Amino acid sequence: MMDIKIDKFQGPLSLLLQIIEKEELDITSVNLAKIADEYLEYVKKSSDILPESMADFLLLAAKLLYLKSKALLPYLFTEEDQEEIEDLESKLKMYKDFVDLSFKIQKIIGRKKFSFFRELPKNNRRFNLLVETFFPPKNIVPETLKIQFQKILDKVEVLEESLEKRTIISEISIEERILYIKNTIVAKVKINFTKILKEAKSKTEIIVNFLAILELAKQREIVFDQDDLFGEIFVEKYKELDN
Amino acid sequence: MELKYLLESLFFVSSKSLTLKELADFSKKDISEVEKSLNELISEYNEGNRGIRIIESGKKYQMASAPDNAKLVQEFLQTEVSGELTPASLETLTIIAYRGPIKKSEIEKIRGINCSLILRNLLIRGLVEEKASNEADENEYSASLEFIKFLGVNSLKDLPEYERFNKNESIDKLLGKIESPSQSLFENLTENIEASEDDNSPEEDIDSSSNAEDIEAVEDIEDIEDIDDADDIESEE
Amino acid sequence: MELKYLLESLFFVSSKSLTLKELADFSKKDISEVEKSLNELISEYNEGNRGIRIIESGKKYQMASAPDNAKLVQEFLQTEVSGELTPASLETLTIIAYRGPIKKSEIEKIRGINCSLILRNLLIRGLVEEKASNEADENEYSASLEFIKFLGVNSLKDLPEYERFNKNESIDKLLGKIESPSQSLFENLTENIEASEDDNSPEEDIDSSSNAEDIEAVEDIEDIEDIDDADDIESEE
Repeated sequence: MMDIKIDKFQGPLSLLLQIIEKEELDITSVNLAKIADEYLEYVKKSSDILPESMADFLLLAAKLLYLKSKALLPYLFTEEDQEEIEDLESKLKMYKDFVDLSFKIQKIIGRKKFSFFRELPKNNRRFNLLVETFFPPKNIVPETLKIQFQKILDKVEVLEESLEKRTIISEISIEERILYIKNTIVAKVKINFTKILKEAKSKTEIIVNFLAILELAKQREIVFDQDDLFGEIFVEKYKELDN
Repeated sequence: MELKYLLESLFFVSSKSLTLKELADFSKKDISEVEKSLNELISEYNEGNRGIRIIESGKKYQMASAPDNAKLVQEFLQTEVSGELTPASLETLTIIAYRGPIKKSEIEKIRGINCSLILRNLLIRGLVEEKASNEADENEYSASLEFIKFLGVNSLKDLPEYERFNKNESIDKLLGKIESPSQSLFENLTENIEASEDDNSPEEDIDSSSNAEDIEAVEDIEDIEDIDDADDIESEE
Repeated sequence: MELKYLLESLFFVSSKSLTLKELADFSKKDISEVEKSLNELISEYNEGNRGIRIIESGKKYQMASAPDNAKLVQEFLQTEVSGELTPASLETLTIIAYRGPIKKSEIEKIRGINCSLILRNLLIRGLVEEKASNEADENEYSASLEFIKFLGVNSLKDLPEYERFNKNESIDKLLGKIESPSQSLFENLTENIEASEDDNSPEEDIDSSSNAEDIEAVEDIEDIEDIDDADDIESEE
């Protein structure tokens, strides 16, 4: 396992940038393809990634694998694909520019040369120019405050709900999915690819399923079968393992 | 920086008048030296026809707006405090009315936004009051007596739905006052972001020697790992 | 009295920042005239080595104490300013400073991850401001005067390489054309599958683990010379 750790609020690009920098590589699509596996390995093992950010990390993993396959089988790819690939490259470069700037900002803050506004006079008598010290708004009655507080409460409850929902989200690991898909195939011999994806309850799960299947194919545990172009894809157990 | 301009900074931020002795203490210079610089600064301000003056009364010195501009300044100050409240001010005032005494950081957790300016305005208008809280570090805000009177109630408890709003589970949870699964989440939401520029706690002086490196509050193992991260990131620069 | 010095009076007494329009209204003069006087006043304050500055962000102006006097002013006010920001907050803040006003979705395009929680933290801390729009996704974020004060600069223009990144065609192009983090490759895949509601969507992610917020590793505190193009930030001591 590589010795990279990311702040929990830093995203997939931060991870990618750190790998590239650790490997002392320039940001090019060729190099991005090279580090696809290292990136995926990190995403699979890391405890620094929040469950709710997992989709973003996996999405980038999928793009990197795509780059990798393009490097291996260039004739399968169109010009449009090429654009998408260059996009990732320039996107990462842009991100790096801002990260570099943020280090400069950090140094400026580090000087601790803060400015301050004026303090408010404690007695509210501002410069003895205003005789009064109480300036009520015209149209406020107790009912105004009640309505206003109810609105605040509604907002707080929405925020709270979304938080509590998030705490119980369970993490789905690629390993768990691999095991699940293996078992399903053992039981059913042949399964419908779309069906696996359909069972997913969230975008993260879809991507995890997809990556799990790719991983199984790579480990030669499964093979794909497709009758027509754009037809249904079936996933089967790799034959030799049947012996 | 020239001592004269250090004095200028102190006069500017200060809400009260300052003696020569105080100026010397805060600038950490000899009284005689401070006196000389102060006189220079006073000439610089008062000999021109400027908008700010340094006035003296009983050996105490203070910045003030120029008397020639008094009329327009007064109009300006009047506008600052009159008229209807902005939605943000009304929201803040409401929170203070039902939940006061309440800390600035708590109001900000509820509203999800910094409230320094709004609190300033509510204080100037005399709608809320600021008091030192039990926890020495942060002041608390409550509705002013004038405002309660203005609402036509005898006490805040007479506000509609006072009990329900004052003791509200969702808000207590948000503020971390009762245990809940998400409590730590809420706490973390705002934990380290209380730049306390506004709480003028008389408590501790800034330890100017403490660089940011020293500040890391290590709470548990996980933090220690995170600190390693930071090192990694930094070292790659 | 000269208009310039009338503006000086207004800045001095104001408890908040002022726009050109407000200055013109209160001084009862033409905007063009006020603008000229304002620029004169700003030069008078900011070009010398004085104890007071006029700082600006988003065309809002306010007087503030000189950053070079930070240490003693801070002691005088008995206030503490936390200089800590996590790498993620710093990244987000930097993007907003250089590219503001900027939408949340655009920040997320640059960072490749949801930024709701980070934005909430920065808003509560007052370092960024939110300009509300009818559609919440259209809200725009910019650096606040609090941020300017925090950095000790006069305006965002003093940031290293500000012009280059603020007006940048390739960034504009990239922001217009690159996909947001959670859609693209898999978009087609997922829309056919009618994935049941996606409760893992990274929108408004709130997290359990911002212990990371505790970290700050600022190296070379005094070492601004290291910052390229930052010469203009360093004022003569």
